[in-house]
Amino acid sequence: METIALITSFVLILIGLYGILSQKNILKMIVGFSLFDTGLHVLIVTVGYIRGGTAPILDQVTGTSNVSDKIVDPIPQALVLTAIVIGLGVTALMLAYALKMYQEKQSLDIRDFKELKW
Amino acid sequence: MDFISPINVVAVSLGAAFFMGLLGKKAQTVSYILLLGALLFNTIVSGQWLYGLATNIIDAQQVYTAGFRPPFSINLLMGLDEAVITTLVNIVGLLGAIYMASGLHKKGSGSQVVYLVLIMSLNVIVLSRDLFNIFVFLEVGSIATAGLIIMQKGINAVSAGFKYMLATGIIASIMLIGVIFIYRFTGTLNLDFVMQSHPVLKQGALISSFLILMAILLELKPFPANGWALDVYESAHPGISAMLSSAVATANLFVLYKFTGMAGESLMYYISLIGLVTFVGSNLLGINQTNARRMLGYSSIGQIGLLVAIIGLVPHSNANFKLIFIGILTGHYFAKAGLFWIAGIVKAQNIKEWSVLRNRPVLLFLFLTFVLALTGFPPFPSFWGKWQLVMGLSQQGQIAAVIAILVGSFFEVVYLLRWAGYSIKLEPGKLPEVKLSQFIPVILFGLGIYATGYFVSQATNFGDTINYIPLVVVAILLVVDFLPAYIKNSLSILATGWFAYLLIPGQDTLKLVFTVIFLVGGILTLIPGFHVKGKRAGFYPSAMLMFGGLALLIEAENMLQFFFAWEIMTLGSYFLIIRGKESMVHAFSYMLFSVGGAYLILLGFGMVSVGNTGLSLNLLSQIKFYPVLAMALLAVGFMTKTASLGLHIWLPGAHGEAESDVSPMVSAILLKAGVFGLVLLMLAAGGEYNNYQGLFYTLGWIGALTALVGNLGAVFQEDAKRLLAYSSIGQLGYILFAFSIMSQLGWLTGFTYTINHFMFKAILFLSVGGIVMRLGTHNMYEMGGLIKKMPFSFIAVLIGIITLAGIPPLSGFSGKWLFYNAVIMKGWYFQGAIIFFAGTIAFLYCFKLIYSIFLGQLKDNHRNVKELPFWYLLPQYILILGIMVFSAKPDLILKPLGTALAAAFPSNPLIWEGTKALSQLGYWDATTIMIVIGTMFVILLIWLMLMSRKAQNVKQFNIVYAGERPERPELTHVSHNIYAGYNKALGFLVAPGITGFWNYATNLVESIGNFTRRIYSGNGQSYAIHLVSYIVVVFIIYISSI
Amino acid sequence: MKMKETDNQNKFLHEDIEKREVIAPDGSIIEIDPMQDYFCDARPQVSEPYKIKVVEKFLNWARSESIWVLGFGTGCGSIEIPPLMTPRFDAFRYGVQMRPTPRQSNAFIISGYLSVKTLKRVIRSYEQMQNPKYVLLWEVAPLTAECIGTVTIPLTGSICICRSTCTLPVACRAPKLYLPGL
Amino acid sequence: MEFTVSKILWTLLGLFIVLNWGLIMGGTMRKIVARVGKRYGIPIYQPYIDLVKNYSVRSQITHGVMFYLGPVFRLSGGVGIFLFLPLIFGSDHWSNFSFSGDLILILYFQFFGMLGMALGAGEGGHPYSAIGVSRGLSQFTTIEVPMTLAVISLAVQYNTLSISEIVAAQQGGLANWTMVTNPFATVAAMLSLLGAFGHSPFDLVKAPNEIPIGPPTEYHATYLGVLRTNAAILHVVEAALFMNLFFGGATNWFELILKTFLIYFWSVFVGVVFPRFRIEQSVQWFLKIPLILGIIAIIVVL
Repeated sequence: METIALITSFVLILIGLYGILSQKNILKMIVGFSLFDTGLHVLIVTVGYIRGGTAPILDQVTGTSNVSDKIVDPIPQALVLTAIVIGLGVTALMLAYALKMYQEKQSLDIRDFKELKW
Repeated sequence: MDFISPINVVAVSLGAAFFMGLLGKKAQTVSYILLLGALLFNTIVSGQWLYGLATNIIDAQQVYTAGFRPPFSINLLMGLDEAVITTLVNIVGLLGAIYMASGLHKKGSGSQVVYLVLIMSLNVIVLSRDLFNIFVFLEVGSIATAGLIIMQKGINAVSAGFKYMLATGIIASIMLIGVIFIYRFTGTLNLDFVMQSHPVLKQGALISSFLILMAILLELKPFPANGWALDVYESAHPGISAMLSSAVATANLFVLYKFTGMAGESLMYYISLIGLVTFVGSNLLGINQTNARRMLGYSSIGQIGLLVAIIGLVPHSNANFKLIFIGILTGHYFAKAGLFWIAGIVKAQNIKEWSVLRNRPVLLFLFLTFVLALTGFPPFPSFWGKWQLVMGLSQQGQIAAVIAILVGSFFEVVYLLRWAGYSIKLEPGKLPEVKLSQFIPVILFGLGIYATGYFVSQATNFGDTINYIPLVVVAILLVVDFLPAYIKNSLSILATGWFAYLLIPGQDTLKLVFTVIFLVGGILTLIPGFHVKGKRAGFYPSAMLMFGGLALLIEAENMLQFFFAWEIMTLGSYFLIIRGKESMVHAFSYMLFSVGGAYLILLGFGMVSVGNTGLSLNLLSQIKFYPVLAMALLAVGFMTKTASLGLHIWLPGAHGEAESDVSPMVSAILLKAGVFGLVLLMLAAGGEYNNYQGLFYTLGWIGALTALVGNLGAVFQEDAKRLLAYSSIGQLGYILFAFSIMSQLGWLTGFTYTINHFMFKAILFLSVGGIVMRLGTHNMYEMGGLIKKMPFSFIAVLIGIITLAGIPPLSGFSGKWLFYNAVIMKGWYFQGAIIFFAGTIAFLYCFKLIYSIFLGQLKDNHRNVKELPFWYLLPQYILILGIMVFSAKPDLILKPLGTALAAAFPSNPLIWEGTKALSQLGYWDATTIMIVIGTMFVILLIWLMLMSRKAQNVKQFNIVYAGERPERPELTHVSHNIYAGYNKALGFLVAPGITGFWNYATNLVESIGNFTRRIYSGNGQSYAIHLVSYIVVVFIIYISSI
Repeated sequence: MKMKETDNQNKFLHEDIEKREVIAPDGSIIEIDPMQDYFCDARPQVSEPYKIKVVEKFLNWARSESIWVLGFGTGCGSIEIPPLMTPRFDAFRYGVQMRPTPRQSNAFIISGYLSVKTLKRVIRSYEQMQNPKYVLLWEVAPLTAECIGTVTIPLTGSICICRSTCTLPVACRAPKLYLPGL
Repeated sequence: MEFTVSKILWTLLGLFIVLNWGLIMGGTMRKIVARVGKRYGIPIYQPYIDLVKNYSVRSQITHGVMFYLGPVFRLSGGVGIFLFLPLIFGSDHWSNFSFSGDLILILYFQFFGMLGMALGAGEGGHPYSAIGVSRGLSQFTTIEVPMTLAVISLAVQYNTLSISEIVAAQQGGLANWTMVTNPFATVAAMLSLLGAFGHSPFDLVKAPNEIPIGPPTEYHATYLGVLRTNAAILHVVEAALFMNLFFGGATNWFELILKTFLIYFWSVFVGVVFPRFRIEQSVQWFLKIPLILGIIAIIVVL
């Protein structure tokens, strides 16, 4: 289970990275970013997973003793929430940029934005 | 005193941002005031903590959020370091908001909120001790930055912002992976706990810590994976660029510093390597920039690289680490923010358009302040930082790192000072209107950098021994710069006289010679300034900077004082030289050689300090670490000032194109600073029985060849001042040679030459400079026949060249006589013969000088020229008096000098029998010779007058001209290229091989830079690829090394 | 019309001798009158001979034994001057020496015809000689103006200008005939 | 040593003798040159007549103060060398004021007259003066190189720069002369002497056919008299310097006259035989064989 999740996450990360580095269309690059982020999120959750553990909510199932053995690590889950939010922000801003860039040049090809160099 | 908890920074900022968001677009002014209020609050909080921690009123304090102790909550640490950094961040945040008032105001609350959030996030990443928290706020900061970048209209800013987002997105993801694995391996996100599990990190979590550090390093824009940052620096609003360069970089550097606990030694090594490569590489590419803001971007990246290198190189336990770091950091922080702000005021992109600053002298002054602070000149903080850094690294034995740092600094100096030169010299355009809100932050930062410089200097080892009085004098002169020139001239003379009064009594004989040359010479060369009408803006501060530096040089007892004085003097002389009409290029090359020389001196001092304690100049006599090499570095450093062969190409232009009364200052006086350095060095080397015979033998040859090439160069000059400048090269070659002999006679020769050169070169440059001023041309072939118009100058020049040529009975002959004896006793026959040959070549240019200017045919347009002004003649005749006294009674000076030298050079002294000097080989009685020649001359004159009938005066064309009449004076005056035959025979010796070499070197550096910078293709995707490949490459290198 | 007159007047003046204006380094304009500014018009001043006869006689003997010659070879006669110094004639033995500069010469040999063009050179060279000075006119050409018709000047003119001390009225082609003159 | 009246009178007498010998020697040399050219030549006393004539010219012009002072400088140069040079070995009377300076003083005092003359001629405003001076100086720089090497070689050999001591070291027969003990230095110096005397092939300064007589073109009358006086003194004195350095000096006037005559004759002899160099040829020539000989001279004494 963890292995699958781990592999999935790395595959996602690599696909995302490949997308960012190879796609010329800005929107596709942003999609690559999203994939990258998703992979990361899966990775975070996987890292916190404890085999057989339940959701880190203190209720009757978990009881109050030896809680940490029964639940998965709650911190990565908290982290992933933050990370998702941040990823959202980044994606939104990137899209805003993409819009602006399209307005300026009627193009979404990253190679068309090379005025600044050297 | 109540200390406001730093958590309130976050709270207040967020609260304010929230309200500002509520206010919407309508209440822009209110929200702007809220923004300022919040920023001011932040500043006050951090400032208060800084004050409290610095004065030990309060101890470092942890702030726990959510009522738990770590690791169950996020904690903030407010220590002295954090207080300093947050204060810096908040100040630039506040002033930046003021600076961008119109922009932020216009854009409404949205951009203001983003701005506030950026500042807050920077505060948090500095304070926070939680890894994930730091990550989050780094990300928040990046997003805020990207939001601010888009504030600037135009495609450039937008595409740069997108590139920025791409890069920071990748960096953040990498950091996140690192954070998550750290958590996986250590089970905590708290930095302090992570650090405690350091061994764990070493075993299993190496990659995670590597990724985190790598991410932070990438945030700091390592070369060459930094194209995205350059674009932002270039295109964003200058206020934002300033923020990025000073605040964001400062905060990120601090984060790196916090994280270094996680890095093992080997990673630290790579961090330092990355920093050094960035510093050198970025500055190398900066050389080719013509766009001011992009150039500043390169410089920023370079400086940050240096700071990264410092974090990696200097052990944090080293007592001086913080001093070095803060010194260089604040230098960069103030200067870069200031420069970006000025860039916003100037609006011009091309560095050649920056001369518009001349419309506002205050702005120009601030601009120069910042540029010089960046280049590490005193009294700015980066000078002290760099000094400590070099000393510290040397003592660790990290000479290679020192060299890299100096090379990088040198590249930086190249483009920054070229820029400074353009702004001082090129024709100014029109300056856009300057808003007060833009002006105030710049001024405050200008003041800040001086204040910080002073405080950092006081914290430096031996920094408190620095004498600031000359700088105070300079400051006073700067303030009263609006007064007419004669008042400032009197003030300067008074100040120089006062230095002389302080220094001369009780000075030991050897230093006394130089004190008199520097300061009395200073007074004499300042006198012609009375002739200048108007304000002569900027002249006197520069002159006093130079003379103050020279005075400090005499006073210096430790290496720091010496180097401080050396740099001050260089700076002053640079500003003096660049005042000449055509002297921009020449002042630039002068500065490059000087800075290069200064860096060699610094390196040398560093090597001297290895294995020794303290900084005393006496340590020069007990160098433990490669003594010959250290000695050679120092010697070469000093020889850039004395313009020895190979390092001389700056001199003719610099001295030739300087103003009429500046040329004597820099030629007669300033060159002796290099001699002074050499004298100190050689004395410390152990006098007669030293262990550096090979080195001094080489120096002797260099001196001889310098004399030959310098004098030969002078022969073929048509420009009167360049002729004198080349002659200076030659004379300094004699001096170098004479001192290298390392015997009492050799040193007496050296001193005699030094004193003589001071006197006759001042006379010659004053008269020739005055004539150039009167005639408006440098070309000798355009002069002629001026003896009838300027008899007093003629006499002065005549005496000058007789002394120069060493013809008895004047004092030049003392030098020649001593020289022969010294050379023959030492056994340096061939070098001696070359010097002698050079001496006879001096006749050629002496004759050309006096003949072409004063004799021959008077030109039509010079019929009405007047004698030189009194203020030019006065110092000349005082110096002539000096020459006469020294000629008739050389024992007045040489006897005490011999006594003083006897300690270091005991054998074969010069023996005095009354006025007669006896060496082992020969004898010479200057007084008798003077009497005999004088009497004889008078008798023979009477003889001629008795024998001749009344001589009739004729006009200029009454000459034998083969029965014809001359057509025009300019066709009859033979002056241009009169040594054509000589050129044909020996001209190959002065073929511009050395200039060619330096040109080749310059071109090489430039083309390397030009080639390398093509990696910045402008494509955001390539930049992303750079980033990823950079990580991979560094990772592979790193992994393969452990 | 008036313009033309001045043009005609100036036709014979070399352009370098015309008045002109130059700009001084300080920007003011200076008027140059070459005739006035470059040459002095004062007459050469000659000191009186020594009053004591014996001294003057001795000096005169010295002058006559040491005649330094400035050759002014304008025409056919000049070819004879160099042979004068050769072994065959050897004027040296009488103290005769050739000088290249009129300043140092005492005797002026004009050995050819004189045209208007050469005349001013003669006058200038003559004036540059120091007193006492002697002139030796050679050949018939300067005397009779026969050689070239139009532009020669009569003998009287030369004599007037130079106060010739000696003339050799025979058109001969032998260097040795210089010797009696000297 | 002091300036006593008798000392000054002896010196003046020496100067008178040297002047007369210089004039006669000049006449003799010209006679010799004439005889080489199969001419009868001037009378030997002709220089006296020329001198008298020049001093007795009745009009004179001047181009300015420096022009006027030029000949004075020149004559001071010649007389000065005489004053600082010990003429007759072992004689107090004929050692002049040589106690005030050594060989270096004499080497450098040569420039005094040259410079003054160059400046005087320069004020004359004549283009040929400048050309002549520039050529003279150019040539002079390279003449001095072998000369310097020879002098250094001598100083090393005798371990002194005092001329009297150098002469003293050469006493006791031909075998002790520098000519024998240090032949390379002697040859180097004698070659540079050719340049110093300015006879063909090194008569570039006065190059009679190009720049008529170079610097003194404007000089005449008394000026010329002074210059000629100087030339007479200078020739003897310079020859005497070489005599002292290389040919054992002189213990009496006869020896001095003979040796100076021969030394001077050497340059006349070469001058009669060779045509003139161009300036760059002359400069390069001195930097070839004489320079190499000078270097060998130093290597030999090391």
